[in-house]
Amino acid sequence: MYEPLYKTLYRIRRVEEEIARIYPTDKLKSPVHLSIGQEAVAAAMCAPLRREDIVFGTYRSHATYLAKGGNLPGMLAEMYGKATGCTQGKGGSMHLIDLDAGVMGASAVVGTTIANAVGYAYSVKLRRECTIVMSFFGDGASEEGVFAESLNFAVLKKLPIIFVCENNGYAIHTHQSKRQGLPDICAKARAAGLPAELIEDNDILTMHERATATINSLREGTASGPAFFECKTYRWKEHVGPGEDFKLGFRTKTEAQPWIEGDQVKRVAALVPAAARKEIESAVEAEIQEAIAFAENSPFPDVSELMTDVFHTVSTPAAIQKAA
Amino acid sequence: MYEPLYKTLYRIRRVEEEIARIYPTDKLKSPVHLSIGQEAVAAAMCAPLRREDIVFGTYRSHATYLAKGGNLPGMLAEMYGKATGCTQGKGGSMHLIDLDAGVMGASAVVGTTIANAVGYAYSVKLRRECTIVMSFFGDGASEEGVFAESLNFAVLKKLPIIFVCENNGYAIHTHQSKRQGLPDICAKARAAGLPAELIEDNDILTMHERATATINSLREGTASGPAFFECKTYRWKEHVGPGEDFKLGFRTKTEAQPWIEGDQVKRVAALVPAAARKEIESAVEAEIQEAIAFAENSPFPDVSELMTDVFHTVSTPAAIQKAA
Amino acid sequence: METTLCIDQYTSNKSCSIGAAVSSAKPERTLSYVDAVREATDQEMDRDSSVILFGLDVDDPKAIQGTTRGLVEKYGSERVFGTPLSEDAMTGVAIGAALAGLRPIHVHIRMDFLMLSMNQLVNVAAKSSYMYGGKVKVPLVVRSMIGKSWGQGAQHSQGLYSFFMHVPGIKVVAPSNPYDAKGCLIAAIRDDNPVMYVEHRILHFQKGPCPEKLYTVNPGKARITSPGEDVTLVGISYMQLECLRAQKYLEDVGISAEVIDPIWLAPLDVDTIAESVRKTGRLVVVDNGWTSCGASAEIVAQVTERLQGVRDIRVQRLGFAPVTCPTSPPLEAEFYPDSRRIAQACNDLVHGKPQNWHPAERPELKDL
Amino acid sequence: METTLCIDQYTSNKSCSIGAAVSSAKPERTLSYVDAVREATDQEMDRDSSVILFGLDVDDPKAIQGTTRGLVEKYGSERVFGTPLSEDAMTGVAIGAALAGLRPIHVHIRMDFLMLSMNQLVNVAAKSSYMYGGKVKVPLVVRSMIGKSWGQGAQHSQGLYSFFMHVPGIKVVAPSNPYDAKGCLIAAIRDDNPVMYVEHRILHFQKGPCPEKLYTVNPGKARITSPGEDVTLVGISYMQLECLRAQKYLEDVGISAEVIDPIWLAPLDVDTIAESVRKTGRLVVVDNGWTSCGASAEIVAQVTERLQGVRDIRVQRLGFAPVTCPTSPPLEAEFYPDSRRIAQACNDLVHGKPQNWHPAERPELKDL
Ligand SMILES: Cc1ncc(C[n+]2csc(CCOP(=O)(O)OP(=O)(O)O)c2C)c(N)n1
Ligand SMILES: Cc1ncc(C[n+]2csc(CCOP(=O)(O)OP(=O)(O)O)c2C)c(N)n1
Ligand SMILES: [Mg+2]
Ligand SMILES: [Mg+2]
Repeated sequence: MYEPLYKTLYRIRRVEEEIARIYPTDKLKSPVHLSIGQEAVAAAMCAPLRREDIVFGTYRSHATYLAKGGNLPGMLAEMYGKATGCTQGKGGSMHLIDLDAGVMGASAVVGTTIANAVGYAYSVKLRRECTIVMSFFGDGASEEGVFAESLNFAVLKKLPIIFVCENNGYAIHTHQSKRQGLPDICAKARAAGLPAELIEDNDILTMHERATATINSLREGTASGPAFFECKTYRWKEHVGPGEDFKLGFRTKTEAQPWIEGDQVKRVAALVPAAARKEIESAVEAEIQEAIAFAENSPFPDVSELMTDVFHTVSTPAAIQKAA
Repeated sequence: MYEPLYKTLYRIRRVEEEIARIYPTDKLKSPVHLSIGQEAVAAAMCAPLRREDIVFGTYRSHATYLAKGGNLPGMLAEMYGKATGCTQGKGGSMHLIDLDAGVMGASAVVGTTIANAVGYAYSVKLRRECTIVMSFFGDGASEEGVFAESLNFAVLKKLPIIFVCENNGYAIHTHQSKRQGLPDICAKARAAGLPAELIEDNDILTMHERATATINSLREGTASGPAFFECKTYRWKEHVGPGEDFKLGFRTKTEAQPWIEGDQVKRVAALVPAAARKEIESAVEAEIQEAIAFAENSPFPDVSELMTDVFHTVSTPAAIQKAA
Repeated sequence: METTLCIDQYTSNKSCSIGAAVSSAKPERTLSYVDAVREATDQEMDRDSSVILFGLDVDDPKAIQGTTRGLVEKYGSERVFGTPLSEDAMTGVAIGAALAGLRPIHVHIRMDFLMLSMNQLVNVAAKSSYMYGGKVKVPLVVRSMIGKSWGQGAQHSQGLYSFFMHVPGIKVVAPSNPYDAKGCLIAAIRDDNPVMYVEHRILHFQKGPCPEKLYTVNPGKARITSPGEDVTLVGISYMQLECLRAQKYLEDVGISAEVIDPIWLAPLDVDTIAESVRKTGRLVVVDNGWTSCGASAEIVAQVTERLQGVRDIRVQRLGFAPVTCPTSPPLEAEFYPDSRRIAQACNDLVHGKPQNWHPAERPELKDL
Repeated sequence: METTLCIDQYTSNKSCSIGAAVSSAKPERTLSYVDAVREATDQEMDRDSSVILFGLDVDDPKAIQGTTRGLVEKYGSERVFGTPLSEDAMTGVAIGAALAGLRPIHVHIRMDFLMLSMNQLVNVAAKSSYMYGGKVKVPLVVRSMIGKSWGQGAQHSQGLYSFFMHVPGIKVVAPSNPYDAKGCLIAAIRDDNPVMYVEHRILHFQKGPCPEKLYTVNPGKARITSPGEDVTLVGISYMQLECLRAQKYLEDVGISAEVIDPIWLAPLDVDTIAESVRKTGRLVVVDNGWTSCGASAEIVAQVTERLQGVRDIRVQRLGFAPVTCPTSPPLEAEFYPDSRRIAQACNDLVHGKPQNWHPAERPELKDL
């Protein structure tokens, strides 16, 4: 179990470190919202999911995308604005999607995908599919009205969805306590009627164990309806961009210290036998260098692409064949 | 104490009965959302308020408007679409306002005035005024995102506002249990950080006592910040219009029975000495007939009025005189 | 049941009346707009199990003016359901369900309430196909109703469809009769893109020919509802009715108006309108909304662009008065364009200067 | 401090440059757009204690590109504060505070996020004065920023001001230089009605003359920013800059363009634009948004209505491509109008047919 977790963690961390390294070269054509320091949440929560399960994310979705098995070359090529990107250079870094991996997309407007995930879960339930939907969002998103509205509907219809609040304590530079009268997101979930669990310390093993239990009970039908996790974590880098932001003075390096010491990548690394670790690491490094090369060598989209994809052609076979 | 309460209750009940009586004559030029059966909430909650205190209501605001001391001829003339109406025939029955009485208006879009009331309370606090703001809304309004957002901000800024949810169990024809996964509105208020009280039985005396206590502690400063009341009550008439709606089959007369038997108008009447009661009743009847006559004899607005009031003239003296 | 897809037979033949068009299809059947909407929904839900219907009060006794009557009984409460008062999230839910392959119809009893759904509609529904490089589609239909009169007032009377004409990625349709109500709704449900389907509560009570079979009135085709020579009269949504009445008034002064119903506002059939104006030299657009940055502005601008250098034309826009909708009857009457004022405007335009003609009301036109 | 109200001295004198206008006011001072916005806010908050400033992150280290820098320190956290992520309620809060007599400035780092505020803006702010019979006023300023380039993409790039031009009861202004940024913001703050104040992030870095004293650039007055004879070039928001550059390119082919900045989009100064087109006979409107039902449609429609029968004119609209904004550089470059493509369009219009002129880039115009 440690090995796959470590592979996910290491892969996310290294991909983002590479992105941070390349960023200043102006080769990346997108803003980047790094999740360095927060990888454990996505890694733990997505591990028990199957490929056909669905996740919805945010502009800070590199971790979610990769943890769910999203295609790396497509992700990097997208950041380079290339035609081979996961949205062919149309969406950029804030709208990563990989349908084959069950990554249903991400939004740059905070909170929007929470409702979209609930709608997807409604379809799953209506069609009696065994898919599980997972919605990732931040602490700030819980302040948007759509959060309360979405939770209420998910409970009302007992939908197979797990809400995961990645609480890194900040919305850009503003601490949760400056934004929330009662800074207790689980309390709001419970008031909506959800079972809610707070995981305080970014502990990947606890998160993994709790996620596994919840997902299993949903699969086995011993639980029906939504569940809620609030996972406290910490963003090491600035809100957007490759650097740090401690110099801005809104938070201190001291505050960050315990989180950095508790780095889950290091922790899980220590639990993996050296040989296996080496193997994982060199495989990941190779994959990353390949993906970067792919992105750099890919062409930009042709300008004719500007006008495509606004609309799909009227009525698909899919819709018609259902007739009679 | 019973006498003023009775006067308020009787006045509201009779005004709305008259509206229901006149409605079929086509003289009223507005939809009417009657609160017959729900008068006790507005009567009890507004009684401890002062004239300079502020209430915000909804399209179902006859009771709130009258309980806060709103001008009756202006209200009826408005429903007749007359130039002497409280908005000169521009707003109609769903946008009653009387600034002299601290009635700051009402909206036909569910939930909107909750945020407006919070904003007003922000101004009160910023200016160190002793005004108290009261926001009235229904159980359905609590499902709108703006409800959660507004409560959070009111708690965050410790605003002098009292939220009053008039829970009549229905949004038009749909029961609360069909709309709310966990039909507990107080729980949502508490999760936002508000002290919340549920008053189950439409008991005007309990409501009055609790409202008085809360308002006093706000005035005396022993409490700071918002408070929340969920007052269960019952709508006797159809959602909009003068008739009943039991024949529609979404609710039964049996369900209504206990509420009708517990009629607070009758109840408080019995607590008032016969002579005093007679006096109140005949005074109210006279006032109503006068107001109806006023409305009927008032002129319609001149068509030239169509183009006025879209904008106020740029920069008022008020704004300028504050200079230097 | 009949499931052959049949394309509106006569948007091609632009100048024939709906009656004529349908009479080809055996004994002509008359239906109300409400029943046409209901039947289209019913037939599509029956044909395609991925179609679901929801929105505030769709399953209540009033059944959205009757347009959803009986559907919860027939298709069950999983495919037909009322919702909490949560327009923002429910729009997001509709989009998510569409992403999963369902074809949701989300109903709003008032178009005004769509202002709560703007974020999901403008930032998500309209953009998903493009910003995901065509990887996903959002086959969503949003039905909303415009109110009028009886003190509806400021917040229950708006026709805000121009917002959706502004944003790429959304289609907009505003059928004005039962035939189009059914054909456009079927087309909207089968469309793989978000479609704003705009109804007008006064149109709900209109009756008209409407075939029982399934057929589509497809995006991007306007209809000449009454041919003429002197002036082109474009009437949107309910204003189409007032324009047809105005056309009758104009006959009294010997003016022949060509009345056009754009039906679909996005994509907009400028060809048909411009072709008509090229013939008549005069364009009057009557909208059921405000003119500033409205549908009438777009139509006037496009026709002007098309015909500049081709023919010198005269144009005029009519719409809501540039104020908030009042409730008092005399003010409200002045707020809306009506057939007689439309006729006057056309008459003045044709004569090139204000005429002193104020047609007396012809009550018989009410049933038009 | 200086508190005399001084009205923009030269919207009356339409053809003089801002430099000239300001030089009258002692040694000319240069300020960035960001600092102009900051100074206007500071001076008005100092002058009028009822002015408050809030919105997501207005009090954070980045201080909304610097436009709110230092204000929380100077006026305290009751008059200057960041908010929860709750655009809908916070807009309602702003309206409620305005009803109570405050003059809130509500800031949004992206105009796209205003879609969450539409219900309060369209259904409450715009309507309160009218639907309450003039009994209340809503002196509210909503500042929002349009993004561009560097992969901003679908949801961080929209200029949606035409929505607010459509709805009566709201004013809209989109200043394109530091002088107007300050004067319009002061006018907006002092206005007793809701004003949408639209900024463009690229304009934020523009420097230009800007007097230290308080002055207003009032609603309903456009400015001729560069006089000309052959074609009238109206540039909105950031596109004003591209139009001024296009005007230079056009000089190379001997075409004299009269460039106009509408400044205020509602109320719109059609007089100035129509007067110019009456002279030039040609109108090109370049918008920083989509054309369909956009500001450019309204301007073209109004000018056409004004000049029909007066002069036969030629019109053209340029704006965002009718697609969602892409992130890949080559696609994004194609998405926006730019000075050279604007110049080409004008050249073609003047010659009445497509010319084969593609001006080579003139880098020095960057600093224009
Ligand atoms: C509706 C909306 N409002 C504001 C913004 C600007 N914004 C971008 S990220 C962000 C902070 C979000 O915080 P959180 O939800 O905690 O996510 P995090 O960035 O911490 O992962 C804000 C306010 C936005 N993108 N969308
Ligand atoms: C935003 C919005 N959505 C829907 C409606 C239609 N509508 C009018 S009243 C109502 C029910 C409101 O119920 P509640 O808040 O409980 O108030 P009540 O009518 O019971 O007093 C609805 C859904 C509306 N006016 N506004
Ligand atoms: Mg956060
Ligand atoms: Mg209710």
